[in-house]
Amino acid sequence: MSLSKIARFATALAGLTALAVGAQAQTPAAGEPIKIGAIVSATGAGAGLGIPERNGLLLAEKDINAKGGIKGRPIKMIIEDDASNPDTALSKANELIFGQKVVALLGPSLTASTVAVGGVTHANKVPQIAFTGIGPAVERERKCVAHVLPPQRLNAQALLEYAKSIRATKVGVLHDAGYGNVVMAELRPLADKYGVKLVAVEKFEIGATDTTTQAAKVKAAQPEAVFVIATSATPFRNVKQIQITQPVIAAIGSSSYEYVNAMGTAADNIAIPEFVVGEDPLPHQKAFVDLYKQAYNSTPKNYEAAAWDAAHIIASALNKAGADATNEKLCEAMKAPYSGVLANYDFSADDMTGIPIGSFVFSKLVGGKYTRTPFRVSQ
Amino acid sequence: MASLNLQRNLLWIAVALAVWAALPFLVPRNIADLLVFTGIYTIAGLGIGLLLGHCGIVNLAQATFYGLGAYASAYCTVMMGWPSITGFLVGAVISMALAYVIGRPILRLTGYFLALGTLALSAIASALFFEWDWLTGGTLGIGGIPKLDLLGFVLDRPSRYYFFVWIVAFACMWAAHNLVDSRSGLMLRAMRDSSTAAAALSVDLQSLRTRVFVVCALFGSLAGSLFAHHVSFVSTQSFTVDRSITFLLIPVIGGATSIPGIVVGALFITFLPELLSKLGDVHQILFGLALVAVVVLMPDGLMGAWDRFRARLVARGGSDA
Amino acid sequence: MTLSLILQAIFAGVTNGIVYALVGMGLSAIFKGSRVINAMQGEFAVIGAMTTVLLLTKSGWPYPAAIAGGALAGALVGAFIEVAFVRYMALKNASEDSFLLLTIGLALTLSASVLFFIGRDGHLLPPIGGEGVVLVLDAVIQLHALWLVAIGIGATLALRAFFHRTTVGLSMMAASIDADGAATTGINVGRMRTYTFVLGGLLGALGGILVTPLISVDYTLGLNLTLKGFAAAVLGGLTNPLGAAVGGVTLGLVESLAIIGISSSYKDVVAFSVLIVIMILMPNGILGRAGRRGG
Amino acid sequence: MPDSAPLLALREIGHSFGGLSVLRSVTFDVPEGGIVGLIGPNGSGKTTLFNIISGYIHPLAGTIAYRGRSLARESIQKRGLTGLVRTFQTPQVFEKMTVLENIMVGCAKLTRTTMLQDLLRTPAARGQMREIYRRAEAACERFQLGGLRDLPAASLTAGQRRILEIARAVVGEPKLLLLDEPSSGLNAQEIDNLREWIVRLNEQGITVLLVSHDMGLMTVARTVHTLYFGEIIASGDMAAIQRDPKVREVYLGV
Repeated sequence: MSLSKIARFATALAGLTALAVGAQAQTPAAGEPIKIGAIVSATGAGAGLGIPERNGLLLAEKDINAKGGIKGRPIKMIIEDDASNPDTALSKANELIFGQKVVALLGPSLTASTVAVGGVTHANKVPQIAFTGIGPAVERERKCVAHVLPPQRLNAQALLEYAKSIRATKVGVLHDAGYGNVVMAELRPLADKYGVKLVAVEKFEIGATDTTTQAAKVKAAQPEAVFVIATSATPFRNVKQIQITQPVIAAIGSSSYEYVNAMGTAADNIAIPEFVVGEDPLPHQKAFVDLYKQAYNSTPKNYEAAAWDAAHIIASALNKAGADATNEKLCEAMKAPYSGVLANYDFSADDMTGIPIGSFVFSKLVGGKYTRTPFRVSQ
Repeated sequence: MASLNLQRNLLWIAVALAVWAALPFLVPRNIADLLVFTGIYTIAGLGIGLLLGHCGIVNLAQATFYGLGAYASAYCTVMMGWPSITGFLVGAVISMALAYVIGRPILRLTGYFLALGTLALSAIASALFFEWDWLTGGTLGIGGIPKLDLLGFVLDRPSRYYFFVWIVAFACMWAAHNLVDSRSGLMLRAMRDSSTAAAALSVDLQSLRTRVFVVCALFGSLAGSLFAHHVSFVSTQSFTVDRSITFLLIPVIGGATSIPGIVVGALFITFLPELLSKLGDVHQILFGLALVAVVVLMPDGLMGAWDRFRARLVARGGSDA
Repeated sequence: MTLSLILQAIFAGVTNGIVYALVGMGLSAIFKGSRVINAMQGEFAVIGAMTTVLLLTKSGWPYPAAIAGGALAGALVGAFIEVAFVRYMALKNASEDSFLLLTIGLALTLSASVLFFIGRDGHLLPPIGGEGVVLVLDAVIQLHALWLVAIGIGATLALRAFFHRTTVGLSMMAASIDADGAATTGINVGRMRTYTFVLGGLLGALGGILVTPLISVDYTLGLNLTLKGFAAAVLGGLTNPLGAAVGGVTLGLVESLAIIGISSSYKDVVAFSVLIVIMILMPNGILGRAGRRGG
Repeated sequence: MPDSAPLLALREIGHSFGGLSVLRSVTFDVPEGGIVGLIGPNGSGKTTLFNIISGYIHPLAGTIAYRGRSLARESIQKRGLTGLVRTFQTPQVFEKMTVLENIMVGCAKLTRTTMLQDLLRTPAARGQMREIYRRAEAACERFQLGGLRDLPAASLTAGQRRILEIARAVVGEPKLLLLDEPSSGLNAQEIDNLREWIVRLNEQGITVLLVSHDMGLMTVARTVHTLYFGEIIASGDMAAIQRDPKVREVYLGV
């Protein structure tokens, strides 16, 4: 564990001991720990997702153990880093399942790694909760892999719902060749249903250092709103640089404080359909947000909440099915609906997530600060 | 005297084979997993070793053929439902054809221009792998590639796949060894020492280089198909320009002109990051420094340094060698 | 395909082109002076930019001083690389390939060090000349971009003057064209090679600093800039730093015009294909004979 | 020597490098079975003419006919296959390969294997390799290089390198052997050895074109052409050349 990680770990510990003291009457868990494996992209391109997820997992582990663990037995989170690489994710999964003999596997952070790891967990019937939305068709056959983030179809729907709410019928899209491609594939068929005309769709390669020309092509089509679907801050800056004044709507993948810093002055007048706005959380999210702020003195967002939910879902399934239940029984126990911090899930749904469109909240970046707009999609 | 040497060599080989055969059952599963990757990287590295060691060509496009092999296996088995062997064949044919068509013009370049030409080829292929997501699945990639089954014997556990991959690797090493000792190998070494003199003796430099480039692509595609069936998933992240750079390091670190050196290079590439990753984020720095150390201190790779070390040993040891 | 769109594409192409040019000029200056293809040229840009960011934000230096500090950092790293590695390998007259592999190793090491010491997130620098923009027929160009182009052209002319008019420049050129010949006239060839790495580091760092206000700099930027700088240098004939300037701008324009002409997703495919074709058809780069002779 | 069609016929060969005219209009024949010499001071265009005949440079003007066919677009390799083989002023041996292996490369063009056969070590490939080995060993004995057989070529003296280069060329059964300044860097004893070899090879049916500035070695040639500033200024046997006033003025400054 490098210096910076140890430092962060120490502050988290200090915060939590204070919390533990104030906990209710339950005695802290004791006895032989139950091993839960987790894979996140703590380094490489996906680190923007992996590091918040890891913080969420550690926080959840402390919270579950403080409240008595699983019928008295504490859980032990074993977190591995796949460096945003599917090959590494696969060998880490093998190590966790066959080496550490974990009862369940949480993560990984990126879709590619999830599909790779899903092959192993599905073959060995190990319950898995992925921090990604369901992706390619092959994942639909994996009955024991749940997803705590919405499928890209739902993200695309949320973008269109917001565009409809501001009466934007002509929309331009600027997206990257990775995450952008995936959301775009769902957005195209849905756009007609919402009466939205995609007047310009421009793509740029991952790691692009300049997308001004693509942004200019979008501007030339005079759209009423611009969707930006990317995992980098460059397109947001270029859109502002060439003075596109229409409202910009970003996909959930770009919603993190890291992007806001990298956008600089461009982080303004950008609407984002997401789930957690730390500055102004929904009532049922308040407890989690305060706990997180106390532990890490920074504001949590979607990925911290998703990891927190995943840990609690596995804990509740273990409570129901028993700590040493067989994989199949644990998988069944996991299938039940669960109202989490991020959203209300129903893992028996065919997209293994069951998040309703109504769970989305719509934040707006104003001068680099997240604010929660009152707009919600009525079911 | 000679027979004693021969016996000692046979003994060495027997010991090595015994260790090789027992290894997958002794080590934990993830080490066996890495040993399979070492086999796959050996095959890919052999092709580059031939080009670098024998033609002096820096080939930075191996990830492209590795990707073609992997995508062919994925597409044939998952999308078309054909038996796995078709993936290997389709991948090999496409890679060799592309290597021939692209190789002929690019191989007219020399030195740095050629290195950059292969780098550009790798960048183009990487962009196209992203772009043609109807074929490659783009960022999501193609999942659910079935485990390889040889006439009904399914190779699902790493220990089983380990034997298959390494047998293929040994076969490729045997083929590469044959090539080096054959008439083509003779002409290759001549070309390496003096291309003007080789030309004067009617050695067709251009077609020789192209044919070795095609063989390199074949090895890359084979390794790609084996990778696809091992990971049962392929996505663009595995076939980028930095993967080509990693492949180039295999013969560089191992020793470009020695075939066992390629295995040493592959072991270095697979296990060093694993060993160093225990030290946290600093491991990437150490990997870079290890590479610099090898390039500066051992110009002819680890194998070269080992041979020189043994030679010094023998020299000092006098007649008992 | 409105006129303003084409203008915007040309502005973007020239701006990016100048950045590729600066990296490319550093690369071909080093190649000219030492026959080494520097695969870590992009890391000079990252080091220069990061040093300027740290000097500006952490130690509160005024902006121009921070820029000078960043450029100096690039030069010092260049000197260190030459003295610590290149000189030793040159003594053992290592093959050309091993120099390329050395710089690839150094590139991996340096980008990993930037990741470890400075961290993962991207940093921005305030644009020179403030946030203002210039509107031409609805096409927007930032003031900073104009400064970047001006400084880029200035650097190119300064480099040309340096090589042709100053004694150090002349002896560096002499040392690179014929080391033995230069040595006989009393030029310390070893030190000249160090100077070329200092010059390469300086140009690379300058490129990095100038581009940071437009695109945020992080540890992954190095390889991307090296690839484009490499292409620019080769288009310019590899041994001609001033050719790299022309090569860089050409590459930038080809990229941005490919976006509006063909489609935005084939930008890299078009740019690198053009590079391969030019390398095969025009071995001396776009400038032809002048490219090879050193401009 | 029956006056059959010449093995090699040069007609008005002209060439210039970037405006500097190096060869004006060179015309001469090399009869089959003959030994023809080409002498001239440094800078007379000898080497350029030699590179044109061997295909390294394509002449700007004039034609070359070899065994009746024009060599206009023939590659170096193609000319080698039809029996026209050259050596180099400084012997270009394959340094890291042994003497035997050097000669084996010379035999490569007489054998045929595909890359696939070599990869799989098919019987055909092994057969061709044995053939190459056999021919090379024979050549080693024939050129008295047997003792040096397994030494790397890098360790040979200048004279040994020259003989190795000739052995390597001869083993490919050439028709016309082009020798470029073969005596440069050799001591007197090595030059005599070289002279004997040239005569012996010629007796065995190999036509020789010898380019040199060494008058002593040139006596082995029956007809000698003197090149001066890109033009043939005199032709004839060695004795006639030495008496020719133009040559004396040019060479001896008399």
